[in-house]
Amino acid sequence: MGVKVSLGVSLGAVLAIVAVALVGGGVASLQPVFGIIVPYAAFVIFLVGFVYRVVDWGRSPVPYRIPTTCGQQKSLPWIKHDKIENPSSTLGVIGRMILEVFAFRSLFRHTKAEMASGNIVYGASKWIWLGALVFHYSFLVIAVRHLRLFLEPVPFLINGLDLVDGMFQIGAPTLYLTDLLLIGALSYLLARRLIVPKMRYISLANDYFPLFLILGIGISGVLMRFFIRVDIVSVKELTMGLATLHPVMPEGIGAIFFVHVALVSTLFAYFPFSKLMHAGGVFLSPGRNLSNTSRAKMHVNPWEYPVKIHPYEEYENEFREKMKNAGIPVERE
Amino acid sequence: MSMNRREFIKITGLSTLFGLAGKGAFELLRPGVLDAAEHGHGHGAPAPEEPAEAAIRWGMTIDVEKCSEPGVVERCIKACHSVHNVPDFGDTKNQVKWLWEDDYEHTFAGNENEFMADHVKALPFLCLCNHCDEPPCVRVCPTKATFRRPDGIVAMDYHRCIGCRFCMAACPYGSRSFNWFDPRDALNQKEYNMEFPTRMRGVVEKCNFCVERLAKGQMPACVEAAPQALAFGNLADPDSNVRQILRKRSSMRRKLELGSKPSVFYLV
Amino acid sequence: MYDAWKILVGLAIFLGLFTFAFWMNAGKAAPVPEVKIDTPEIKKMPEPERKCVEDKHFMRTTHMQLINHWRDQALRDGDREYVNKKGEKYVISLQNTCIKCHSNKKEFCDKCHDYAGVSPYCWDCHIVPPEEPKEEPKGNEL
Amino acid sequence: MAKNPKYYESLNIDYKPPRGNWMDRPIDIKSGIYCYPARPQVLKSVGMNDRSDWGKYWVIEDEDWELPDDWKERFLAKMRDMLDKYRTFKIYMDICVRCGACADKCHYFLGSGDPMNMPVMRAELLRSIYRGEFTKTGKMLGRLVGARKLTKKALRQLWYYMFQCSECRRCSTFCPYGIDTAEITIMGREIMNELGMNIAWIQESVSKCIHTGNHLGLQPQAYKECVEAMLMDIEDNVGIIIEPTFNRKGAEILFVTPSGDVFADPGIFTLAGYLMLFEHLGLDYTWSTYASEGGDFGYFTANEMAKRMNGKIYAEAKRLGVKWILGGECGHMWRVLNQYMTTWHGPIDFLEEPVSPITGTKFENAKAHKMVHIMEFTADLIKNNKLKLDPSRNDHLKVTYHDSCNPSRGMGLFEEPRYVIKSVCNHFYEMPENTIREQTYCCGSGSGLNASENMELRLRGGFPRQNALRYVRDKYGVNMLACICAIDRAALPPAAQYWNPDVGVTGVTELVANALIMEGEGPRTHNIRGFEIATWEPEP
Repeated sequence: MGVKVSLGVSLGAVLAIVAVALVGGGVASLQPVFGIIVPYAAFVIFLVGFVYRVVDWGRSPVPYRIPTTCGQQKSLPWIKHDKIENPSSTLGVIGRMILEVFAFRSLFRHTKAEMASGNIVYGASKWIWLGALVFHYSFLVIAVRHLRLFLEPVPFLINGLDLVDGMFQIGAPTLYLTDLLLIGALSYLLARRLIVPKMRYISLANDYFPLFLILGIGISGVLMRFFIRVDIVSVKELTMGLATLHPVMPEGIGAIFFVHVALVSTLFAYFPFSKLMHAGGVFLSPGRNLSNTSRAKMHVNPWEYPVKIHPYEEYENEFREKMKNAGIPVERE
Repeated sequence: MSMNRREFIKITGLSTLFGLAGKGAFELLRPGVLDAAEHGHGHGAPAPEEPAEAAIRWGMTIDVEKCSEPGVVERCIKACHSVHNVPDFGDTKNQVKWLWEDDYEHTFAGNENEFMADHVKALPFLCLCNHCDEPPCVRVCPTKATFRRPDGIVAMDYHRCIGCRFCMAACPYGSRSFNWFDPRDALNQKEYNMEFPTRMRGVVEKCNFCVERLAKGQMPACVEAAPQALAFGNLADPDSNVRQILRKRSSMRRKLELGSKPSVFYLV
Repeated sequence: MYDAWKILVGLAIFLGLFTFAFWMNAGKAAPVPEVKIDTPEIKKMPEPERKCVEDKHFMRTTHMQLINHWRDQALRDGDREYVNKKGEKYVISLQNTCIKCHSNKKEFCDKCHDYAGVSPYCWDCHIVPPEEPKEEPKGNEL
Repeated sequence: MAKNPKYYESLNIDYKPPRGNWMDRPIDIKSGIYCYPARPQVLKSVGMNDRSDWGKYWVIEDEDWELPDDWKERFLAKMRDMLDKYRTFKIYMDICVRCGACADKCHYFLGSGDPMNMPVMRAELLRSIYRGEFTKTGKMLGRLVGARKLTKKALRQLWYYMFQCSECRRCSTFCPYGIDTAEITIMGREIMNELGMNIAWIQESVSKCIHTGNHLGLQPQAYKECVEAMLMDIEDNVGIIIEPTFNRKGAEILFVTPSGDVFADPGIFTLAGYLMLFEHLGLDYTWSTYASEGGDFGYFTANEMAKRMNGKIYAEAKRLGVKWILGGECGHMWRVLNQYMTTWHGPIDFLEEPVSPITGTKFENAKAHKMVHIMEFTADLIKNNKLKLDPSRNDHLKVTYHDSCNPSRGMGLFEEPRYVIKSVCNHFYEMPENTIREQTYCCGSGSGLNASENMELRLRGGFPRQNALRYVRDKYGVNMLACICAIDRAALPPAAQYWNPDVGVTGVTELVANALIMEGEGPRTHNIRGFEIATWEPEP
């Protein structure tokens, strides 16, 4: 099962979803299924699945305090302690986690190592950091922006975000910067997996699938905004129906909308069963979220049990004569 | 509304991005495509970039002596500014002007006729955008908000103006003004010309040779206000009114040495 | 579960964020806006002539692109004539064609724009026609 | 011993992985890369999951590894148990996104080009089994989602690569989620340990340590002799007579160091350094023959074994009635001490909070643990001007410092050794920044992989460190590599001999002792190694 199969299956799955939604969304009697039932079901799967996965992680304890220390430990008072990279307090851990979650601190460290005439040369390599950061933030802004379809009246902040995102005022409806950035970043992340041999080697179908899926969401959204227009007021009627738990199915919403919704629903439903759970996992990863204080404070392992340590008596019994001859003190002569 | 390539590029906003990144880069990637796309488009009119013998080149003549008659200058300026909702901030620093009055020395600064007749030196000169044939402002605009229409009018697309003011630096005639404040603050709402928009804060504006009036077959507002002093017509047509006037009268143009080829002629 | 307190707080935040819209809308109805086309200019027209430049569905979904296209056609190409799908001709002008009929921005444009969270920048330059004082909404009609 | 690759052959490393799916590749277990398997009777002697119930000795080259009939059940039961016991294991199995940030961070990958040595692939070996055996999606979709069943082939592959990881954690520094491949390796090794699948080099050491108190198997009298062997050298070269005590009750401090330091060159010179330093300070301390090992090879087999071995230190401290414990220069010893020891045995209420008897400094960071690192201790002495030092005695040395991986990324000990080295040497040069501190490389032989039959692996794994060393050697004329780990002192010399033949290896305390002006010392014309200081050229 090489790259081609992984790629084919991932892309094929996304295209199949598109096809089903196109057909189903075009049939009026099926529209409530694609517009109401599927989104609700996917959302419930997402919430329940996410919580289940996190709780399942929580059911295993963290027996030992073993964070990765990427900076100077807290030791003698005159040695400068790296409070963030090697935290010794909750505050430091929070700082480390904030950097990790909001700025992708560890990924920022990324360098590439290559062989050049018999030497390993290291180069700064921030593209993956930038690509990942741009992708995540664009996706966040896009998601938040969509709240305009789920809130009435639309809060000032959401409108403001919309204005900032469309600040170049290119075209009408205005082009969102995040749309460009999202699709650009996703294309980079996908191209990287396909072009870099190491990445191709480690990539699985479940790496390609979410990329294609989110790319599909982005492209269908852009198509709907700029090319295959739908009536946004009818769309909001539907989305507000969902958000107020009084679902309605307005007439005349184009099939492209159902494609978009089907892809988003797939993402929601797929999320808890996939690597996308890193969104929750990053908070729970003991490699980063613990302070390095196990010498200063005792960390308790709930399942710790006593073990047999070779007793000194046995040791002395075995070596007593030799110890006495060597002048080593013994307990019993 | 068929969607051709140029429209596609425009709608997705890419044309502006290419504009910012340099059309050259696009040319390198796909030589000829851009030109072909632009040339392919349109309503029979050649693309503005194309140097070709145009059928129309709008121009204006200003009879300086007739302008000195009382009230003429004021009437022209008022006609222009009220029809275009040009704000009056009341000071020169933030002044927004499409049409204004200046003296001989300022108007022809640098290439005054050495021994110009005294009475000419004392005359008021009406100044406006010269709608140059080789407009320097068009060259510097990074978003193509300023462009030269096939009929010679140097027009502005305020939607595209990003307020960088490169055009103001490039214009040798000071014909452009920047809106430091919201122009509506300096306009009387009751006196709005409802048929013409205002501008917004942060954009540059200037005389548009009344394109909106020309489209309706009307003369520019200033010409209508002082037909005895101003004339407007097609410089490309040898039999037009302006060409006939220019054949008879001697004229001056501002800063000819710069090679921008102004389309406004001062009759002295 | 271990570290239950921390994990549950985290999950509560997660659930709160993702169900935010449900809480905000709880108990609220969100009626779909109804636009008014009863301006004096439209009323003047005989019933059969009361139509926009294109059909209603097209205008609802695509008016912004049409206006955008008009802008370029009129401004950049100097072509101020629009021929619709039926072959009828209109003068391209937001100020003089669109707003002439739809002179009730608050009741026509804003209704849907506010509902959909769209803030077009048309009115930064184009002048909103003064509306008759009696049509102004009087306070909150909830 | 396997034939070492020629220098130029080793450089011919191709980082481009082959085409195709890794699951389809045959397993090519190469000699020179793997270590010999553990003998059943050794396992039995320490009461570990021995193979005695199916009993066969295990031949690596054989396709069939003499596994018991229920090997799968045993493996999976243990894996389930570990998943339930360690949140790290579960999360690290679940959240990897295969971003590739770790791919070129592993010294074994950089030295070998074997794509399975990319940390992400090492983890995928186990992760694929996790998916195929424990997750519904994996059971349903199989290879499509990178899942596979536990097969003998998978087991062989897992064993081969879990013993090509030195648990140095360099990759985890770069992982956006802090996934610690070292922990995955630890889990993998512990699960396989359930089937008696460990390596001889680790298991023999464990067995000896349980029995005699140290990995080398030195009986009490032999241990004492080894320490005392240095006394004559010190007398000759320094002119000081030292009389250390062993197993002495009532001493203030128990000193524990890895047994590697009492046995092999150049560790023994570090040992001499300890002796001289403590003598100079007049420290009330004792050695122990029972707790004569700081290192913990049990850590490379299973958690319980690690705890059994480590437990001797506190047991001895309690028996002797010392106030606190001082720990010598060692790598994984300190990772275990820092991260596990208090949790294993705590609370440690029979000892006192460590206070330096010389400076009065309280070591607050060791409040619960009661054990101080020799570098913390020495740095504090120097800072408080308690040592008379003549750094010019080290003037013939151009020193660079190798951050030993465990104290670096398992503890964060960066500044203390640097401060000490800079105080005792006039010529100190850092290696390139991508190879030091939290980005430091393993020596290539950590986590029990410093056997001799896997020399090719060790040299390949040592290449990135040696490559950085060669850089400072060529640029500054560096001729001495300082480190604070006994495995480093055992593993770096052969690697240096191979890659940087004119660079020596030393412990930091050896440098301290050479610079130390001791009361009543004779003319210091010779260093501890017995070479004339003026003309001495370091030998690896």
